[in-house]
Amino acid sequence: MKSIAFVITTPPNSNLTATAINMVTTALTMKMNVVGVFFYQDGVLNGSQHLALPNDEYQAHQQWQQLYHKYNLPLHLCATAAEKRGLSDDINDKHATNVHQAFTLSGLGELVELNVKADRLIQL
Amino acid sequence: MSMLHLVRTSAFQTSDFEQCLNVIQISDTIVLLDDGCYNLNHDLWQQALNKVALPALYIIEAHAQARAITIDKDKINTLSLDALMTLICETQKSVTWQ
Amino acid sequence: MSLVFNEQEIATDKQGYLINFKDWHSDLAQLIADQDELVLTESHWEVIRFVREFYLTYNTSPAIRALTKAMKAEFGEEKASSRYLYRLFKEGPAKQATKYAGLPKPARCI
Amino acid sequence: MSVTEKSVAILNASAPLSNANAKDSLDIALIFGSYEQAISLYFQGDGVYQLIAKQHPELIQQKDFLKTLDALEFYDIENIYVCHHSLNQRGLPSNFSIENVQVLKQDDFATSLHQHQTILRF
Repeated sequence: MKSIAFVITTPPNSNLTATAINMVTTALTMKMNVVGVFFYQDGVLNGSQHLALPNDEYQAHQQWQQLYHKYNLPLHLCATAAEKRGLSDDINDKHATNVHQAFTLSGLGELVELNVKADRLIQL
Repeated sequence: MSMLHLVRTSAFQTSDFEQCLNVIQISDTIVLLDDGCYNLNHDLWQQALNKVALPALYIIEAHAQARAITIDKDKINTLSLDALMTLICETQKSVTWQ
Repeated sequence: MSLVFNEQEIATDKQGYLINFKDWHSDLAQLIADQDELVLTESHWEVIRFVREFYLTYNTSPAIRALTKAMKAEFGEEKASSRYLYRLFKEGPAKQATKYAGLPKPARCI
Repeated sequence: MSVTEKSVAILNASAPLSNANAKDSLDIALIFGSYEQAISLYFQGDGVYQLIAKQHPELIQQKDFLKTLDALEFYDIENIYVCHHSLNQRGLPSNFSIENVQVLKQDDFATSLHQHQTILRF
């Protein structure tokens, strides 16, 4: 079975993100080896702790969080892209953290690693 | 080396699909998903049919249905997400047009 | 946050990097290094001048591998290893040398 | 083919100034270069505008990251390809802000792109 990594560049309120979540979920359900998801550009907004969508709309961020809990799926936010968009995981100041704990701030080097580890890198 | 083209935008709005067709090779595969589904009814679709064989042209069924796009079996095949993930694994590489 | 230099106040961010790289002066480098209790030697200066020149030319600070590659052309093999650079700048040459050179903090990614 | 030989292509399709695609793509190119990964850059569509000389991003409050393209050699990024068809469409000549750029006819551009295992497009 091939291993797969994903790069996500769309924000939680885009329907393209719903497609991406469905593809990642499908891969996991099919027991494919998903080595990680790297969020870049507006994709990092999926990791915000403070997202609040109306109850009758698609809860993209909750879907990611569930994938993390259910499958231990590594979710990496590009640190620079995150900081540019007001997201921080300041370890010295717990109150300053606004990244959900399912996500990790990582350097772009993590994307290089994922590309090396995975047989397929899919950009969505 | 066969390539999978994931087309996610409408050619009525961007030139992504046109650029895709400019680099496509005969052994490649095209999948229309998201707004890319609208390309089925774009003039450029004829080019896609000329450049690769019909068995290598796909549309995500749910994405087409969601947009009330009628699927003409002479122009394209339908695909589920399960089948898409299998296709991704079977094809050596992919490029996303979005 | 700020530094006082020649009776002028120079704005820095909370980690001590200059807000405006044009505010930099070569006498300012040691003042910034004082905060890390580091005395700059000629070896440090070679790197500091180098990263500043790199930034002025390319509008970006060099990542460590690019730095060693470019240093090799200028100073030869023995000064072009990351081990040599880390010995000079213990917190990381990219992070530290750019700070003393008055450049923006390199992106955390790089 | 072993994983270490996996080569990466970055397909640049966006004009440089109005959105961050070009800059974000360059950051990725530099990091793959830093990690000594085999990487090639392709410019197609509006992406070809990234290579035009004498642009002045600072006039519109944009950092001149185009100068950074000159540093690609320090990151061992030497394979840079431009789509001839895209240049033609835009009435652009084949001279660029950086050296080492190869202009490829559509078919050669396609063949070259197909040689990589990972393709990212911005």
